[in-house]
Amino acid sequence: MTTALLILIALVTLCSAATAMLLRNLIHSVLLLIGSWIGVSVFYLFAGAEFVAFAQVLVYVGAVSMVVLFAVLLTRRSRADMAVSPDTQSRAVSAVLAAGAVLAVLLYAVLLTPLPSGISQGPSANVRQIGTELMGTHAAALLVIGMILTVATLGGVVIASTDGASKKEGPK
Amino acid sequence: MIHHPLELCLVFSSLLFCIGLAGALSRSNSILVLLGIELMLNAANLNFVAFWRYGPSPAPATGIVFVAFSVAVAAAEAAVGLALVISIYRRQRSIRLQEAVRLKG
Amino acid sequence: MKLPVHLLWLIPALPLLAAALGALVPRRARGVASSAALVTIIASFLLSCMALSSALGSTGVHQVSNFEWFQLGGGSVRLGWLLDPLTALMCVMVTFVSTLIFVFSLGYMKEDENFKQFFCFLSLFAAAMLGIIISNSLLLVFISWELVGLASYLLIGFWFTRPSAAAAAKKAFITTRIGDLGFFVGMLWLNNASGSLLFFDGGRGVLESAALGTLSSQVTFGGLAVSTAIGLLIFCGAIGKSGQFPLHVWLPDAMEGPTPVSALIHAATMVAAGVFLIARVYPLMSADQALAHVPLHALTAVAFIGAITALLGACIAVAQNDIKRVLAFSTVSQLGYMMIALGVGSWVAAIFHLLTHAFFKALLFLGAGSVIHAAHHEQDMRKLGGLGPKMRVTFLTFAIGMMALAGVPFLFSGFWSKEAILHAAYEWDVSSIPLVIALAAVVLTAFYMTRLVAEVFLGKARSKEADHAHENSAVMTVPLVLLAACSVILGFLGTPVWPWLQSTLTGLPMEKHSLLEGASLIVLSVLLVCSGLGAGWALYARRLRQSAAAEDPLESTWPRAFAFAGARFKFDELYAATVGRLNLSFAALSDWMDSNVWGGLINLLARFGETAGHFNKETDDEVLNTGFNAASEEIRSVGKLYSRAQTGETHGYLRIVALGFVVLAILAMMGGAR
Amino acid sequence: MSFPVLSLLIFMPWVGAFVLLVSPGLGPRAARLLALTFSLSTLLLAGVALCGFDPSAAGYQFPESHDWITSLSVRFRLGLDGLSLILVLLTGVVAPLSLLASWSQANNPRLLCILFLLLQGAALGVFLALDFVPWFLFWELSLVPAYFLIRLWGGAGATRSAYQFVIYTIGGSAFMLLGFAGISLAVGTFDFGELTALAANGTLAVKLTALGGIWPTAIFLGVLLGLAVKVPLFPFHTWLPAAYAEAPTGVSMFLTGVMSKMGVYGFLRILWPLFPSALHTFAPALLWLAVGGVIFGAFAAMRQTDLKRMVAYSSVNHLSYCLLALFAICAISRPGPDAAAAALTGAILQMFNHGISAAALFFCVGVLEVRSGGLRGIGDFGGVRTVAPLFAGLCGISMFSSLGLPGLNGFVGEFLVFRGVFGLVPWAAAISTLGLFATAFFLLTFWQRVFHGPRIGAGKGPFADLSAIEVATLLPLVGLMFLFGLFPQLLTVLINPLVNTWVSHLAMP
Amino acid sequence: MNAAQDTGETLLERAPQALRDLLTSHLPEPWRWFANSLIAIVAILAVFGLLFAALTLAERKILGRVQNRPGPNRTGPFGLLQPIADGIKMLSKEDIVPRDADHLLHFLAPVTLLASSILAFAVIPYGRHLIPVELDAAVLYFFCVGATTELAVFMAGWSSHNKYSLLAAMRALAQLISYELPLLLSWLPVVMISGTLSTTGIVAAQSAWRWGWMPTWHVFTPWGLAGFVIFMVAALAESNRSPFDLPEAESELIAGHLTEYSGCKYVFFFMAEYFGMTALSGMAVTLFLGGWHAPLPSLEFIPSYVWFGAKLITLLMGFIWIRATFPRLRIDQLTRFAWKFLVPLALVNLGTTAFWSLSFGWTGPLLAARCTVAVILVVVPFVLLGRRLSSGLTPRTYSYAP
Repeated sequence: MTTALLILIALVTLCSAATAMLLRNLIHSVLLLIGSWIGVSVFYLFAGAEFVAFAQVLVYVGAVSMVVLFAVLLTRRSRADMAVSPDTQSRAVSAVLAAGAVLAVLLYAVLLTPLPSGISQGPSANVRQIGTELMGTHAAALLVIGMILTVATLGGVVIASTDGASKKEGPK
Repeated sequence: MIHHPLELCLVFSSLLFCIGLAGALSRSNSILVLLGIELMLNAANLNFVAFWRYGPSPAPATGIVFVAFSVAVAAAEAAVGLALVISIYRRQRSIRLQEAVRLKG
Repeated sequence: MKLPVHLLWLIPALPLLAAALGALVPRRARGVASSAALVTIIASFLLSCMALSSALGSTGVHQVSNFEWFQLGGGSVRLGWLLDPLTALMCVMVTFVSTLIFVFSLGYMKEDENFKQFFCFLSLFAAAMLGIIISNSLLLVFISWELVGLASYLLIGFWFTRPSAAAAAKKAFITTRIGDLGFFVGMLWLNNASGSLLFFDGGRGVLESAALGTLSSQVTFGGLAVSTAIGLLIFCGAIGKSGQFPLHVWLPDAMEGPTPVSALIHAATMVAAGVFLIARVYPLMSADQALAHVPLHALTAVAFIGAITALLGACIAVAQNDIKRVLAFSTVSQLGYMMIALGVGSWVAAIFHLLTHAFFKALLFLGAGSVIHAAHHEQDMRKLGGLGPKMRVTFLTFAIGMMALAGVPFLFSGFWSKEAILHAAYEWDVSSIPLVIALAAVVLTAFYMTRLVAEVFLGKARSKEADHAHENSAVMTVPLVLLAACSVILGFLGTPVWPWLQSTLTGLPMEKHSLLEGASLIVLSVLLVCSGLGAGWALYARRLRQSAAAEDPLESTWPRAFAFAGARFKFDELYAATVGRLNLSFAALSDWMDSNVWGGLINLLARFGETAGHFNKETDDEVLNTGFNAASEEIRSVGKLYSRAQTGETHGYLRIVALGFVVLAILAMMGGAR
Repeated sequence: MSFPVLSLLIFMPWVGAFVLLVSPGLGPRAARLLALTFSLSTLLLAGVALCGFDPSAAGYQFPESHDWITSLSVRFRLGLDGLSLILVLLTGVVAPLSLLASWSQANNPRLLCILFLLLQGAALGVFLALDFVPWFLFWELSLVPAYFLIRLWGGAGATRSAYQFVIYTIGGSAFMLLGFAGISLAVGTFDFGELTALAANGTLAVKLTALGGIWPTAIFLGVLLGLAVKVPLFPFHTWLPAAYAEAPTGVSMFLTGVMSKMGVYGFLRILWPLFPSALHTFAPALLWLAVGGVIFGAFAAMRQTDLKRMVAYSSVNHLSYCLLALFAICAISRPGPDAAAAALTGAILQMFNHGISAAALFFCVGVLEVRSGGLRGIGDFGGVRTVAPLFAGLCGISMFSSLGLPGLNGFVGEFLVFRGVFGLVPWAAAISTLGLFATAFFLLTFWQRVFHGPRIGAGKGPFADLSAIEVATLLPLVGLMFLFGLFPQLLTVLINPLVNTWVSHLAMP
Repeated sequence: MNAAQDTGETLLERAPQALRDLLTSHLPEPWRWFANSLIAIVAILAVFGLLFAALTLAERKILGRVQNRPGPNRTGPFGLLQPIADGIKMLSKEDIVPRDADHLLHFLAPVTLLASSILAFAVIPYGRHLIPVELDAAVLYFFCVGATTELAVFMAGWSSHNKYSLLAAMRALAQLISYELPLLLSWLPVVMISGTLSTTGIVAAQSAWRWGWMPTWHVFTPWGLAGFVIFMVAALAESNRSPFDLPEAESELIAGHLTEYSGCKYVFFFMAEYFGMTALSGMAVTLFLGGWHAPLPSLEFIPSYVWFGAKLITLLMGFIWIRATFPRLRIDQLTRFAWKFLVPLALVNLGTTAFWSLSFGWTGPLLAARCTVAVILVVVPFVLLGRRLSSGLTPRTYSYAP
């Protein structure tokens, strides 16, 4: 039953992702993508990775989606413009071809690789363990991540701030 | 056909990845391209978790830790990427990726 | 009260202290500087008197106090103080005359803005001169000697804003330095030959018999004894400082300084230094007297130089129109006298004349200063005149000084000291030329001094300045009176009847002579003096000058000769044409060599290097680079091809990445299958 | 290992330079103060060394020795004897004052200070290193900051002068390096002490001869050339007037005060002990060159209208006295101990005294230059004494010190040099007195034209007397002139044992 | 559940458990789990639904009393039936949807919001044994659910197809994002000290008694107090309560992003706001106020859920009190307060906590030092930042049209 549920969730997730990629309305795309992110986090939950699941929702739904939505709203000229003009046929075809090729290769690899039979009683990592691991083995990486986040935040602010550009161009 | 949760996860993630890839390749809106890339990242994260949980030699918490890092990096990427998008938009009043071919402002 | 010799240094140290103080206090502290100078010079005078009393207590003994200046290798450089009657008398004279000149300066320099500096420099001058006098080392003499030069430089150039004063100061320093170089070499030689520079050092000093014996027995180039050579070199220094021919040219120019400075230079300090130096090293100078087969005795040279100078100075003085220049050339002439005395063997007579001359020349200069001050710095005697009634004290004292200088018999000190010199020259058996010249100079001296007095004080005023002149304040007249008194009294210290000075200086028992001994010479000289006075009177006093533009009687008679003498025999021009030009051309040569020969060589080398580099560059350009250029062109075209792929199209990149991944994965799988 | 005072001496200025380098936000005033502090450290540490110095010993004191390049047997050896101590003291005095003289330099003062401190450290290294390789490194390192100091802050022709200076000096040093390469090849050591010992017992000469051909002579001439250019020995002096004249005032002070002593130091420390016989062979010719330097230097100075060039030429003249003394000793096969001692002492004192008085003179010319907005021709001024009596007084004292007036420091050195040389080679001394005359002539001309007479040229305008900083720069130098002029014992006591040792070595062979 | 007997708990303490077990013990395993969950959901909805009703009434009454007016007093005795009347009115109103609106999103927005605020109740321990879902990362879950509210606000604003709604939604988002940071930072110290993200674990960490009578609630430590205050301020802003209620600002903005909502959907928003407020208060109680623990050992006989309820209601009353007291902030003051005051203070508070945790073993005089240092670390930044915040602020001058 769990597998069936999982497959269902997977299908929903994939559908919403695919639809999001196809839609013209960016806002809808984003909202659908949020759905698919939540779907992925459900997968995490099922895999016993509570922490990651919640973190995923917190980061993607709470933060990334907000940034994306802001970006969408800040970069549109009019409502009509938001419907992105249909892309050229050739690019779509080539994109699908490329993605299809990758998919073929991946699926080939996944399906033809002999997997360990039987479900191993996988580890259940509680938050404390993760914390210990993060602060112990991966302390350096954690620091680097912290640095990256700080720099990214500041960089984002600097890049997106209007001070420099407005002097040069001014509003149209 | 699918008789193992790992396989399920892997197929799911492959599909997700390819959807993201197809989106990133086909759409001209740079925000959507970024979102496609986010999807691909998610697919990769899913693989981490899947291998951590169902993989042959499960390590204590490495998979989760890596996902945590990956999520953090994804957030950073989104922030910087979208800031760039805004900046590009401000320069050429468009966020179509085909038009963003010049390095010089 | 006696001054022990090891405290002798106090005498120059006190004025030096005043000089240092004067240098450090601010400009407006006029009172501080002048009173310090006065107090210290008076204190030095008192100390000198104490030194004199202790020197008189032990005549004939050289009290010395030597000390180590600094260590040098294994040995050391030593200096010392020397106290003997010569030192003590000179000290007294210098400090006394200096005191009076200082006092006079208080009045004379009252309005000058650099009043403070003036006293500072005056003190330095006195200190340096005293340093020469008390030193027991030729090195210390040299040191003080140079300081005298410095002080004279500063004082002659005291009114430095006048270009002529600045030039005169430089001229004085440079000219005396030429002489000093001889002195310096002589000192080095002496040091090298005897191993010491101390005069008296318990038997090892250079003025003691052991060293003198060595020095006079060695022979150097030209067959000269070493002592002769050294003596002549040291005499070079004296020539420079004492204004002897041929280095006398600076002395008249030195009149550019304020008149008290001229008085100090001419009476007490600077020019006396040369005579004193020769008197001090007299044992060295006379060490070769015993040698019969030497080409030249040092003293002979001294005597002839002195004779030439005496005549030269007197001749030029006749034709001068500036009061101070007349006096300056009279000094040159009188210094020649002293040198004659030294040369003919009577250093005592020279010192006697030095002392008396110091007083009356100081008197004359201060008198001239008084006149100049009263006449608003008018120095041309053609424009003065008729000052006698207006400035009685000055006139009277000046007249006393004039008579002392002219050698008016019996009452005046100049007469006695000049007689002593004439006697010494008379008794010299080498040559009679110095005597003849000295006698000729006697006439000239009396003549030009009469001319001076008549022109300045008699008749009527010939300019507005002279008309408005009036007697100066007591601060200027009292020194005159005191000096006049001394000019009279001092002569009686060395009369043949009671030759106290001579015996004191030599340390020998007093040797009294009656006046009748050598009376013929006395009579002759008195006659000559009278003829000089008479000629002067006849030419200048009987027919007084009516206007400043009127021609001089001598000028109208011998215009060319008068002009030539008035131009000081064109010595300056001669030097400028010879020595000066040589100097400049040598400097030009040095400079030219530098920029063209040595620098040119280097530049040539550099040019060669440049050429080599250029050649190298050409080779590189033509040969090597062509190949590289071709190769890089290839690379660049390939790069252009490749750069076509860099479209900037993100999608394109992504696509290629995806395809690349597929290809890689397929490859990996094929590899895995195999 | 005791307190490494010598290493500290050398590296303290460099530490200062580093500190300045890493603090770019420093204001100019703070940078100058910091640099001055570090520059003064030399004086302080030299004082420490002076306190611990045993004036009765002749050998090296405070020795330090560290392995450096063992394969080439290069060691980082430092040591201090009387000669080094005097020069270190000189550096300690001149360097801060030079820095002070550059106080008003507004153009990038931080960089200026950095370069100054680098230069100071390198100069100290030259005076203290006892192994050729570090010595040579310091020697060459001193050129780099000097080049930039002249080039960046110098006058109109600074570029060319700086090039000439560096190329010329490096050219000379290249020969010296080759010479030492030859020595190393022959004996396998770079240590001055060992080399001196080898030279003293003749081994060095033997081993060099074993190289064969003209090599021994060539090696000697190479080393000689390197040092002669640096001193400079006539006729290798043509770089000097240009470089000194175009350098900014502070740098001129340092160049003439300290760097020119490096060459003489090299002569005394390296050439003389290592090549006694070769030097003896060449000494008569070299003596002529030294006399030429004395005479031509002085007379060429007379012709200069640029005051800085004039002072620079007077430096050529003064430094030639040092070499004159040395060559006179070498020219005589058995010099008298008194004369030799006088000559050597005189040469060392002359180094010190020239450092002080020439630095002061350069500073005075610099003051004139600043006041007149860059003019330094002799005809550009007149009557300055009227408006700036204090400046005139201090400058006059410096000038009289330079022309060797007794009572000031210049006289003692010159007197001793002449006394020694006269005892060794009388004609050289006699001819060289002409130099004394010419020096007096041109210095007095300078004084007369600039300070005396009516106010003309730049002296006419508003001409301020010395500022407090300028007085602070000049007054210590003038004070030292009086101090060492009246009490030369203060210096001679430091070098007497050394001089005695040298003299006794001279008497031996 | 078995442990309950060992500790000798009162009957009342176990009553909810017992009731539930009575209902579900006979069911087979998966169904029993399902039934248990269902019961919990129903209970929560019932309890908090009633609480919501009571709260609206209480708020209106209290505001009325504070503003010196009677408040609702027409419906039922003392106006007690007012909430019911309101409910009926709102539900029966017409649901107006703008023509150009994105209908789906317009509908989804209130639903999402309500759902997410209800979901937040899942992890709060209401009593000793009363916790709906026991999660290892419960606190994280709580806040990740809370993050969804932002999404709902955006959806509401955007889907209305009204530029004012959209602008208001953006403003609201800015506020929510700004205050999310201090909110998250303020509870991190608690996690650091208790070493767990589980709410039960956190409550357990506050169960001890110091000196036998003083509860070791986190709020009684310097960092805890600071954290609590920051948390409450941020919670005020997160739940759009006065004085941070400018997203809806009834009097100025016509309810902001809610302009185009009416009827049932509007009630949903309204409910979600109160639910969110309640949930945050509950979380505050859990994190800082010792959860369901009694304030004194002697009072432990009263059931734990009563204590929890009491604390919860106290905090809610505080919300209302604040609403009645403070005027509304301006948007720039609001964001400045978040970024320049709360965030730095929260960061410093993290440092304080680290110190507290490191100085754990200190005793005797060192303990006094520990407390002193911690207090200083809390107070000094507060004073400095506060001074900084208020410096240069002068009364605003308005220029009126002539």
